[in-house]
Amino acid sequence: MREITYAEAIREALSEEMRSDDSIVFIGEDIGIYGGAFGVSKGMLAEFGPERVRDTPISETAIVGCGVGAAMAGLRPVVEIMFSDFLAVAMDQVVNQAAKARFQFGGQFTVPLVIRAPSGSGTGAAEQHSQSLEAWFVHTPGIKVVTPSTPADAKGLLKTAIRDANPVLFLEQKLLYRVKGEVPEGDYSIPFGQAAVRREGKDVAVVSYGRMVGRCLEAAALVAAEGIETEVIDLRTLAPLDRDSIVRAAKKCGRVLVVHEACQTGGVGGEIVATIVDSEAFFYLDAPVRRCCGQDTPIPYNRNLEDSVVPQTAGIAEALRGLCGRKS
Amino acid sequence: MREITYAEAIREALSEEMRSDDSIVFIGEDIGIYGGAFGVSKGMLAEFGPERVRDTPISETAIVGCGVGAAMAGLRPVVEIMFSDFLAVAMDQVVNQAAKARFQFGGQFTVPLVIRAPSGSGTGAAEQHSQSLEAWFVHTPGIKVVTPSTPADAKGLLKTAIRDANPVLFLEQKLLYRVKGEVPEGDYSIPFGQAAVRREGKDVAVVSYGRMVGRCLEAAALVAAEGIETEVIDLRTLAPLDRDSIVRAAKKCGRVLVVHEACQTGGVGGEIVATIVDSEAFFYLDAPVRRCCGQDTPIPYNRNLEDSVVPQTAGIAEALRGLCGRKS
Amino acid sequence: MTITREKLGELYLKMAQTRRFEETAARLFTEGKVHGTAHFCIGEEATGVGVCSALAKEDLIAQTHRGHNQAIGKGMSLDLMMAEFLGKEAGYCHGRGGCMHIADSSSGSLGANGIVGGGIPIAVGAAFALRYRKVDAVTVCFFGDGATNEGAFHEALNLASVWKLPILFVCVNNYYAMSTHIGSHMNIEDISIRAKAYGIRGEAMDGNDVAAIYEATLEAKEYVKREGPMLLVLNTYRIMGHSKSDPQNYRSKEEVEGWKKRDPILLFRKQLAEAHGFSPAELDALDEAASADVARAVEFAEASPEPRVEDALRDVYAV
Amino acid sequence: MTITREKLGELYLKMAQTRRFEETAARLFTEGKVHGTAHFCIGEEATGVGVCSALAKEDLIAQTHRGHNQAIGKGMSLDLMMAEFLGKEAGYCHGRGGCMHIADSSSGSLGANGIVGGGIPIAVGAAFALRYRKVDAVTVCFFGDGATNEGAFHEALNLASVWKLPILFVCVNNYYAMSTHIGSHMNIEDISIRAKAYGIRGEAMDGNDVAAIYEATLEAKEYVKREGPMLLVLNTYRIMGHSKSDPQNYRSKEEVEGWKKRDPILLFRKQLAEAHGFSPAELDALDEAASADVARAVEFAEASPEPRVEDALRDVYAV
Ligand SMILES: Cc1ncc(C[n+]2csc(CCOP(=O)(O)OP(=O)(O)O)c2C)c(N)n1
Ligand SMILES: Cc1ncc(C[n+]2csc(CCOP(=O)(O)OP(=O)(O)O)c2C)c(N)n1
Ligand SMILES: [Mg+2]
Ligand SMILES: [Mg+2]
Repeated sequence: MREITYAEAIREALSEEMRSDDSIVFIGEDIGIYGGAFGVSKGMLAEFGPERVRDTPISETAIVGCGVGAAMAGLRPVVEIMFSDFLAVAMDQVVNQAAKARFQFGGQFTVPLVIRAPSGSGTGAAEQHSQSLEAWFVHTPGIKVVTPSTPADAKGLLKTAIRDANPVLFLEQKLLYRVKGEVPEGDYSIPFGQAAVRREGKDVAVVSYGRMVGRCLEAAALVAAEGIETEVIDLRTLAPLDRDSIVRAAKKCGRVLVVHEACQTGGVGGEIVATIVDSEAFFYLDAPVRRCCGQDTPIPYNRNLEDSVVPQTAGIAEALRGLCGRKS
Repeated sequence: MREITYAEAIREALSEEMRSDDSIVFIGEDIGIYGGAFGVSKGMLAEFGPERVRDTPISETAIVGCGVGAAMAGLRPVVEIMFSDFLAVAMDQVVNQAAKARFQFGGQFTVPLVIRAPSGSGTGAAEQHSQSLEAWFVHTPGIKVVTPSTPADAKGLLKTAIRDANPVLFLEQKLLYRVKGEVPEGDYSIPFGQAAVRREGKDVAVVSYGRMVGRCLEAAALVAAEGIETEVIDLRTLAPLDRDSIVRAAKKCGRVLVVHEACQTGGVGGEIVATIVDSEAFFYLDAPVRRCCGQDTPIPYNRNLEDSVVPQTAGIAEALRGLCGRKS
Repeated sequence: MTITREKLGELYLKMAQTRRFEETAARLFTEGKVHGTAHFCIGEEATGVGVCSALAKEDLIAQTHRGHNQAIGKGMSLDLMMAEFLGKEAGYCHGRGGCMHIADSSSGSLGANGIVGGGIPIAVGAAFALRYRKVDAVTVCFFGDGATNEGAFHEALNLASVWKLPILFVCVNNYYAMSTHIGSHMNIEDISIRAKAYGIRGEAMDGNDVAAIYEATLEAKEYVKREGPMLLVLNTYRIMGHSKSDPQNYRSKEEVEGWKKRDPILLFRKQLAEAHGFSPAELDALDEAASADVARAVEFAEASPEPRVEDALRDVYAV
Repeated sequence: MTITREKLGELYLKMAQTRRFEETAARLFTEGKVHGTAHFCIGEEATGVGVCSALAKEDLIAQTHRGHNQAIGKGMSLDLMMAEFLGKEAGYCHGRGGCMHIADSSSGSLGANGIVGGGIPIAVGAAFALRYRKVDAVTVCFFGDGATNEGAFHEALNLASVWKLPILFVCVNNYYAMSTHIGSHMNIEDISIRAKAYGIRGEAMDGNDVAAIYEATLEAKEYVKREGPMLLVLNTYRIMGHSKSDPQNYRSKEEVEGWKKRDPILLFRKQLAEAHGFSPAELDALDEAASADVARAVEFAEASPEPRVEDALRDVYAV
């Protein structure tokens, strides 16, 4: 199969959907001629024109709010927030408006809005451009949260997001934009709430999502050489959360490591652990469920410091060994 | 000891601190002649005058931002956000500015800012005025989070918050404002990160905070009649989190129920469960750790619906019985 | 332009309905029948009624927390409004929203918002959607004087201007944001000056003259379709407290009494009698109709069932 | 007012240092020595240098992401700036912030902000603190044309106006927000009009005339101490791309070339020579001093140690 990058896969999904559905409009800062801060929308202005690919002033509240209103009035807007950190600037519109409009109006409106936003550290962009904020939104009923880890998933999940009748926060993984992978041509979609088993194993299960999935697979390969067989679960969407797959993997392996880039305290990892512990998997556990997550700190600028506060392959491997009672 | 309300206790703490420290200023919407939406600051304008008790336009971003800047420039501002839901409007200033200023500037500045905000449901104020949003901030390194459950704690913890060199989010429990309790006169403070054991027990531990502590105590009393001895832990502050007390209670009882009003998914409960499971307490557990938390929904207006989506005493009691293997 | 006699009667009736609706709601509070809060627009009826009576069904409105006049102006049902106020399943939002979130997709209300200023960007998005879909309709966005200090106001007006959208921004200036007088929350006397920051037209006018507001709206509708956004400031006064718990210690009795003399319903009654030949009997009949309508709404609402607890999580997500 | 010869030399030197600093930083990027991004103000040097050179040590500034001229204008050390740029422990923020977060409490910089508009309310708070503490100093808050479309701008200016704070808002209008020309992000030609929305003084001027900016700032300082906030718009141009990855496909070469002819350093050099009797040798000496200063800064920065990984969590909280 042909290989394209994660960024290209996103562009392809959005472009294909826009070709087949006139009610989709695309709104954001510098998405037009500039092609977006990460080049995701390169060429789209030329194809779809300025009425559908709409540059905005620097006004995140207005951007998201405009998306909410346009969705309530019959369109299917896709809005881009240039860095997911800037969701904080538009937070009211995301959580108090988009996520609540349907419920508080008794179901009179649907809000088929997609908010795309690049997430994560690793680019030396420091504290205000490097956060992983998915936990805030997983804790916000009314919005769905998607964190694709491969180009193929990015395409298929974005299509599902665009077709969903609810607000969807689509968190793109900044460091994956240039990563290539096999992506089917043409139309396909990937359902929400279905985790993928990226590697089968029986000794220990790693539950992760987004860009950390790659590192988990690397770590799994490392410890495989030492005889530890790791199952790697990629959640793909965090809301809805595929609790069944989490529980199944925990029962199968009896040992679970949760890995995410976001700060550990208060992160989605806690929900995953609680899901396991409050299920029948509890009775299958051979060891405490452990987390290997971002440290509880803003992301520093310096590259060494930056690397030191988010999970690295070696650290994940070490945690796997620890869980399996091996010393390195 | 004399009894005063939770609201009075907060006013007393703030007033006493303002009397002894000129660098404290108090900023917010309608906190002056109006006395605040919940009457917390009644009379304070008369005592401290308009230079220190400062009404603002409806501009939450400017209010919090102004607090950040004033703190960086040598004051100890206390700002009031009328409902904690409106923190979303000021989210950038809270998480990207207040919480990060010290770290990103390499420790050059301190930000001794207190943000007071009423939290929770139960007043028929519906979706946008009833949320319990503590989890967002527990997941934000650089800010502390306080959730007092009694008038005496409210006073002592607010004093600690004001004297802290870091930003502190002080989440007042709306439904406790008029509740009376014994409160010492004069100066005292309660350290952060120290949970309180509100009731001793050995069969099951409930870990909770804020207004749910009262309901947990009621539930504990109910099941005590049936022979279940419940230990009730009130966390008091969520960041820092007293993990030792959580682990201690889990080891002691072997059964743990986590209770909070906030939506269950992605709530602080997950962190509490993970704390237990990733500690030596794991080996003492006699049953899965369970959560009895708010449902994953915005808070509806209708009173019955509203009650039905947050934990009630009966539901907590039922969960305790379930954990202890009793049928009601 | 001359307003038809029928329209004049409609304007009066809607104002009377609004007044009676709120007086009744206040009584229901006192009787302990309401769990929640409400914000009354008594004294400001001419604003929402005047503006919304000039709109077509396809035109959209975004309401404020103080918007019973806006809803009634747009033709919403008193029965369903009252049922919502009492949290009943038959209410507009099936008891989920209460009167701070009244909405009606069928009569073109995008809903009231509990976040001051929160509805303004949403209205801009709706205006964009109408234009994009080539619907020949305008969007009207209401907000208060206090709301114009929110960042959302600024971003939304700027975006609407840059995109030249057919939207009428209506600022209901009642001189107070809760307890805060406009003189302490902004440093300009005429809010319509804020239009200059966006390069759009701004006008201020008497907010207690319902007929003039109606006519101004008709004109403004044509203007915004042709030229893009406009800011219309209606200067009026909130006679009641901010919400039911307001101590009202921030203003003088004299100030309130002064404005009561400019009660928009009294003013209009006089105008109808003196300039348009409405007889006292005719006007009394309209008042009585309003009372009867509201009484029926209360009956309807009280007879309606409560929402079922089993349905509590309905509509968190669309399926 | 006449500027002393010494001050004129200082203005020139600081502009030259800024230019050389950024040219050098760009080279370090190309050499792969930098992990991160940077925003250059080449072409805009007169703004930050002119304004900040008119400030006293006690005066505070809030910087933007494009603020090397602001920092150097305020007297910050090239060594520590360069060390920060390279992420070293000796940098202003000990390598934690990088050049998007350069700050210096000792010379009165509240720091640069990575959130467009995020620093504006913070500056207002600082201005309040200074007045409250009876410090006779002003706060200067920098932001770009694009930032004036953020809600934070609006709320902050309104609050500062209502509280009549001694703060000078300086809008560095370089006609672009990233790729978006001012004509597509606001519907007014003169940004200083936005001052009217807050009832404060607004002025716009040539942002490439460093001496005029310096003098205007001296006057503005007195004004804001006496009368409260003022908005000063400096019209200039960003010669380089927005950041290192900018394709620059949104503007014509001719436009850029046109502005290059108005390079503020060239303009000032000419003015110094023609009107103030600076000899070519004198000016060359200043250029050389600037180069030497920057070269020393690079040496210092490169020789500085990396932060220690063990210290990664230092300063998350103050203890
Ligand atoms: C973001 C936000 N801040 C504060 C409030 C609390 N609040 C509700 S109404 C109100 C006053 C609004 O004033 P204005 O916009 O003039 O409208 P009015 O109430 O006078 O009709 C305030 C402060 C809120 N609901 N939302
Ligand atoms: C809240 C926020 N939105 C968007 C960005 C991305 N961004 C960084 S600089 C910039 C352009 C800013 O334009 P302007 O204010 O004119 O300043 P300039 O870059 O021209 O100096 C943008 C969009 C950001 N950093 N923060
Ligand atoms: Mg008002
Ligand atoms: Mg610019």
